[in-house]
Amino acid sequence: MRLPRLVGLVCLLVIAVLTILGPSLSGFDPAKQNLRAILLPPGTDGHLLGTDNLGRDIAARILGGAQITLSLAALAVASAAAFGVGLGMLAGWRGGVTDRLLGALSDAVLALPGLLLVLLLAAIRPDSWWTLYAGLALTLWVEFFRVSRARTRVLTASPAVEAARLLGLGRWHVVRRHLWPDLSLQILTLAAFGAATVVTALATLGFISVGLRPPTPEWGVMMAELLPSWREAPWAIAAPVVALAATVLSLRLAAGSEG
Amino acid sequence: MKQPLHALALALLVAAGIGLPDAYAQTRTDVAVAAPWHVSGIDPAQDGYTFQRMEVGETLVDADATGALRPGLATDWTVSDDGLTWRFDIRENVVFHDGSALDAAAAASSLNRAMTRPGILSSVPLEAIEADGNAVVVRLSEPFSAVPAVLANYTTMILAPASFDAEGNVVAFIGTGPFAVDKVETPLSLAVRRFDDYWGEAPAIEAASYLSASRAETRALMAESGDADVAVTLDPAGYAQLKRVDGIAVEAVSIPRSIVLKLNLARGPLADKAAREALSLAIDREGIAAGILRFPDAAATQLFPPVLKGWYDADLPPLAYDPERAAELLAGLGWEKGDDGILTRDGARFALTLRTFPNRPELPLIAAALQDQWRAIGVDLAVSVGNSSEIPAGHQDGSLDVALYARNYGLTPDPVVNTVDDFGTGGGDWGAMNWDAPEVAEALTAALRQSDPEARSAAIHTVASALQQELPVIPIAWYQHTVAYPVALEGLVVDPLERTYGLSAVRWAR
Amino acid sequence: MAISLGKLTLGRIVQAAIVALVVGVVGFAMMEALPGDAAYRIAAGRYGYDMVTGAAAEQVRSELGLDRPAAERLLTWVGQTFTFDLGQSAVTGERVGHAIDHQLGHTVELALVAVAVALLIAVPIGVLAGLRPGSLFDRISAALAIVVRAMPAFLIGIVLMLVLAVELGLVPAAGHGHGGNFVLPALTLGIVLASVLTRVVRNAVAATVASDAFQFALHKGLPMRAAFLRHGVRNAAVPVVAYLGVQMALLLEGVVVVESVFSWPGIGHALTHAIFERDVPMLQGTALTLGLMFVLLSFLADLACRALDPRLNT
Amino acid sequence: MRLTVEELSVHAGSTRLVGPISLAIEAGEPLTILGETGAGKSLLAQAIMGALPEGLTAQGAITLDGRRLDTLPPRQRRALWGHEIAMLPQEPWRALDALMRSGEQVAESHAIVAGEGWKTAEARAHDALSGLGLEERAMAAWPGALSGGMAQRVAFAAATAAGAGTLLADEPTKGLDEARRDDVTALLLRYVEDGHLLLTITHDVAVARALGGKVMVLKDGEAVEHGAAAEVLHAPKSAYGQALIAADPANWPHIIPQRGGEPVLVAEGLGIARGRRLLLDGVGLSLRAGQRIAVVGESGLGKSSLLDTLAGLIPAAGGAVRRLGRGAAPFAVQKLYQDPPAAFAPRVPLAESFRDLERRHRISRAEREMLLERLGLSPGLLARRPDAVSGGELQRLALVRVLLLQPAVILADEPTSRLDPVTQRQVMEVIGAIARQSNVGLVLVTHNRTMARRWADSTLDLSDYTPLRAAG
Repeated sequence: MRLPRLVGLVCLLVIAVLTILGPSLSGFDPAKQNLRAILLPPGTDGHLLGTDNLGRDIAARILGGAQITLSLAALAVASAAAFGVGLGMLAGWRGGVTDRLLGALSDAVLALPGLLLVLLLAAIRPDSWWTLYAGLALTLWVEFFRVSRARTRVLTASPAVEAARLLGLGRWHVVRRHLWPDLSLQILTLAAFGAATVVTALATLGFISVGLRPPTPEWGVMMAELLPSWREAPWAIAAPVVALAATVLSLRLAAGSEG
Repeated sequence: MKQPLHALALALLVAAGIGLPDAYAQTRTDVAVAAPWHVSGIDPAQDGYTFQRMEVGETLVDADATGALRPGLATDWTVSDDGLTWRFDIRENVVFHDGSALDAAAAASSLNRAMTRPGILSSVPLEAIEADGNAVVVRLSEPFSAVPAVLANYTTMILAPASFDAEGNVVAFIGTGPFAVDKVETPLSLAVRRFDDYWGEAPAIEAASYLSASRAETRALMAESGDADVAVTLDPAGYAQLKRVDGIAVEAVSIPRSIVLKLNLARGPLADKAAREALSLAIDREGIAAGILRFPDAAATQLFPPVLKGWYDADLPPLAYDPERAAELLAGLGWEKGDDGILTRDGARFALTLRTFPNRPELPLIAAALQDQWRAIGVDLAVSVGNSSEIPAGHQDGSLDVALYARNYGLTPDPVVNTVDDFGTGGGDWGAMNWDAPEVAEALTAALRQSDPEARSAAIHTVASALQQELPVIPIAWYQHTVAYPVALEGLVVDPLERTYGLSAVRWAR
Repeated sequence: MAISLGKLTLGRIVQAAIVALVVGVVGFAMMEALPGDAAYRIAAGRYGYDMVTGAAAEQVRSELGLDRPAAERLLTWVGQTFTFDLGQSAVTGERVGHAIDHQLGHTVELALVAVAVALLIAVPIGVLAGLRPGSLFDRISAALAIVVRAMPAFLIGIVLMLVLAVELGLVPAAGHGHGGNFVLPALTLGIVLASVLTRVVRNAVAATVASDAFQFALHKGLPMRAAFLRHGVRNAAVPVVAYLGVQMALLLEGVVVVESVFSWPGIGHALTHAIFERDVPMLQGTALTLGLMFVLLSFLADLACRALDPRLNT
Repeated sequence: MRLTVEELSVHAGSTRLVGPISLAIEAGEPLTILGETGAGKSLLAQAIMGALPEGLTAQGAITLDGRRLDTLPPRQRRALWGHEIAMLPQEPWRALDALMRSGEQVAESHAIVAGEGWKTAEARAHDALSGLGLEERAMAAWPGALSGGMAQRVAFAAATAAGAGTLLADEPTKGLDEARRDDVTALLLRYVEDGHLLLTITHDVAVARALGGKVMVLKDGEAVEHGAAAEVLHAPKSAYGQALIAADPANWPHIIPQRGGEPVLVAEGLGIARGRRLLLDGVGLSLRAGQRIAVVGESGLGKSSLLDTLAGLIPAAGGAVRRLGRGAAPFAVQKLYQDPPAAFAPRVPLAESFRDLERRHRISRAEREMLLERLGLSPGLLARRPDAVSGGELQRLALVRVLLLQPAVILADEPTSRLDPVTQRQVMEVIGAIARQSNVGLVLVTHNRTMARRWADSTLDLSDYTPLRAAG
């Protein structure tokens, strides 16, 4: 296992453990405010990373945010992968009309800029997280679809699959033995990049105030809230930014292949 | 496509880190303004306030910084004994920007056209507006003492007849102000230049530009980098930051706008006065003012801020912060805390949804603070940050629980017009909801009709104290209007009524 | 499996038609499903939130005929679109077509300069890293690209504005009008694009240099520079250009954020406001234009690929 | 002109890949290196050229006309490329830049390497290519459109354009059919006759025989034979040398043709098409159980398409394919592939592929073990993944996999073209023997006419069925 990949996986593990332990780790309630102790520097009165512009403990909010952001990212990527790879294999395997139809559908979705789709969905139900999830998943599945369709098309024409079919081995054998081992590596890479895109997109949505409803501690919303006081308390905005960068960096390293 | 190449060269220069000669060295004759509001059209009914603040359009009646009325395009005005007819004498030798002269007929037609569009005129019982010789006559169906104040509002700006097409749509903004329109690029920018044939004192600066920058951080940075000379409505952090930058002066002026909580009294929990009082007691106004707004003395003790003389009543008992008292009041009403810490009474949870909107950066933050403070006394408040129009929509269809917004009581120099709309019978989109208070309605109509000062202030007093006790609307804080400008820009006066940026009176030092 | 030029063009036209339909219907259906009353939102957009009252909303409702059944309004919109009349903005009353031309011009200018900046950054770094894969420079540029990619565009924008406009005073911070305003938004967008483009260029160059064709060019005696210019560049350009076509989605998303940070009157800015102010015609107009712009750019990328690689247009 | 190499060896870190090898080449006396694929032959050429891939190092003295090359700094060593020493690549169609016209790739060597003006360079290139038998159309064509033979000639012209005195040819005839192979050999001979030095690396004994000069045979990275071509090719001393020579199909024993059992596969008036183009017409074939038919023809004539049509994978463009007797059973017609690793699921251990097959057709493990033993394969091989098993063993495993279904017909598409001569001979013997014992009809597609004559009961020459010929 190459070093960068190992480092990536270790970081991911650390982040996962912190996420599972959640806000209780910091000993503070992420929503508890103290308006007389706003923007405290790290380390004062037991606040590991200081307090935000409403006096809430930043460390607790980062951990709480991790739970929301990462679970949303995992969910969106998982469903996008399942949906995209499934349709990709179908299109690659069947070819002909199915392939063209699904290809046109993916092009249409691709033509609609991702953010627009998410904006529209988020605007329908401004405060529910499932519309965000649906929007993000809808924009991500196309990538999985295109990769798996291309690989499936190549593999179905390969001698190995032709021989398997001549030998009477069914479709599931081909998928389990030929398609999945080949695709799984690439899907893992795409998933890592997909998760990174979701995390960044949530931050952007938070910035144009379409994100989740207060007081949910979501990294993107935190950045938007803490951005105005970046000169007064640079460490406050630094916390979500570093958390986001660390997560995305470790995802990319864990994914291994060149991004 | 010269632009991109030019920009590319600049990008290269930047990459090479070569400093550009300081283009702003010699004494300047232009001023750039940055504010959050869009210039979505040139119709006074739409975003007209920007044209008034940039002193392009003027109204018959003007108001000074204290809110006292003074002559504008009308030199003086009288009212008939029965209070139904007002005469406004039009100022002599005033010229529109297209050179045409201002006369009573032009003023009357401009006002008649304004009546066809939503605006302040719709809350006045108007019969007709006609020109009579060199005066504009306003006929009413019933007495209305605030007609001059209404004619000071931006929706009643006087435009030259050539500004309108056949259907009354505005095709060009031809006003009478010291500055004329140079170029409008909706929705973000407006450029004006000095109008040399202005009837009043000619301004020192020759040109001014207005840029709509919706992000508060951008406005603060533009002020600091010198790209915007006058940056308006800064967010608390931006204001605190610019205070520390030398060469830049910041001012915070309390204006007749209050941050209030609108309550729907038809909702079970909010019907009892004691419950509303408890909710008010649970609010830490000093904490919000100091922590979020960064102006400790912005904490509201009553609805009307001190700047509204006559309406602010010093001897009204101030609103207090006493969570224990609040808990006792709620217990007295039969609310007990459930295991999730939320009060319940005969099966119903004390849960409400607060609607607010992000255009004013501090509102979502205050909403989050209220959510936490009410939770402490067992009230579950959900916060929904959406579009500002969801509040009047909720008022009309009754779907609203609670709303948080900043209500402007200075739409007209005399706040009576707003208060009638907000607290008259049946309440108002931006005022009380399902609050029957006949004695307040009576007092308001009296204030509206009475011209005798004692009777009027007695009526106002009844209204103010009723609002303080009944709390149909819970005041949170008095709004501070913030402006930042270079020290070198002399003579800038910040208008608390937000009627003008005061560009005609400024000049650059040196 | 190279498809003929004719078929490709037809494919793209069909895709454009699909985009128009999807954007129109989906946009419309979503706007219908939005909570709250569209008339109130539009009134807030037009008359400012102080003036938004029940009366103002009623007037808007009757003026725009918002009480007509949804299907009827959609049909009128579809009918108009085919005659290239995108109707009137419900908020500003301006003709949508006109507003978009005006704003589209700004966004296209910004996008062009951003792509130029991205190439200016990505090509040199990508080539240097690609020529020495695994070197320290390669690893550092990879890590840097990943970190920049992780940063949301608005953070990059604010940092650039702070450093270049406020501290150094080199360029105007925001707004538009004179040329200087271009620099910061284009630079921000360029950096966002370059963060991904650098890796694509690096991979393309590394693959080309390791290919048999390049090795043979060297073995023939061609000096490194001549071999790279004559054989390296074209072969590396094919995947880069193909990637540029797909990457337009990232560009369009960046535009939405960068335009709101720098108050650049582009189509991205108009899009976010159209959604908040529920300005249906404006939303559909901007979404349609963004979608078609994307289809056009992917088509141009296809053509560029075919021009570079003869094998594609058999 | 003289090239000498003393004690040359190539190392990957601490492990020695090939050598130490010493050799000498004079003008007019080419040296040909023979040996198994993967014995490190190419590394020798790359070491001499000074173009070893990253991570590999060479030791030993290399002198050209009295000048030491191995001690030269890389920049000066590279300056010799094209001018003094040139290398002909293994797969020319991959070595030519797909995005530049063929003629231009030769002209650029004249212009840039040899330093002639572009005008004269283009004329020189044109003369060189027409001298090698390429028409105008080929010169202007993209490399992708050239046949293997043409691509090799363009590569040769490009490599020698700058007048290099020494040429290292690495597997110049790989993937070419007999006619094209002889063209390339003639080309190399002419290069030698012009007084240049030639080092050729090949696994094809016939090429070594044609080139003459000296021959060296490599086994496990060491030289087991080294001497004049005439001696080594006729009376090799080492065991491997003898096996190598014996493996040349020309030295195979003649087959005793057999009638075979009842017919299992019959095709009459068969039309073969790929896409819209009609490749072959009127093809007739009658295969009996246990019988072997060889199908020969130049590459690109449609051999593989014929096999796919017989296997029922693609529809016939005309005529019909009928399966008779045992041939009619399901899974009775099976296929063996040209590139053994490509016929198995790449990322899955072989045992799993076999287990799936056995479970699908309810075949007992014992049958598989018995077949493995008969084909001399150790069961332990199945634990590995395809890419960890040699080409020869994989092809035999493919045969086992097919035989598990007791097929009536096996269609073999150039099964040994990727293998070296010794393994090729073993595999062909095994296939022939098993077919006879299991009474299976065999159709072998190959471009090697000698092998076809020595191995099959009858031969079908596809050039008799090309549409022009059939129509004419």
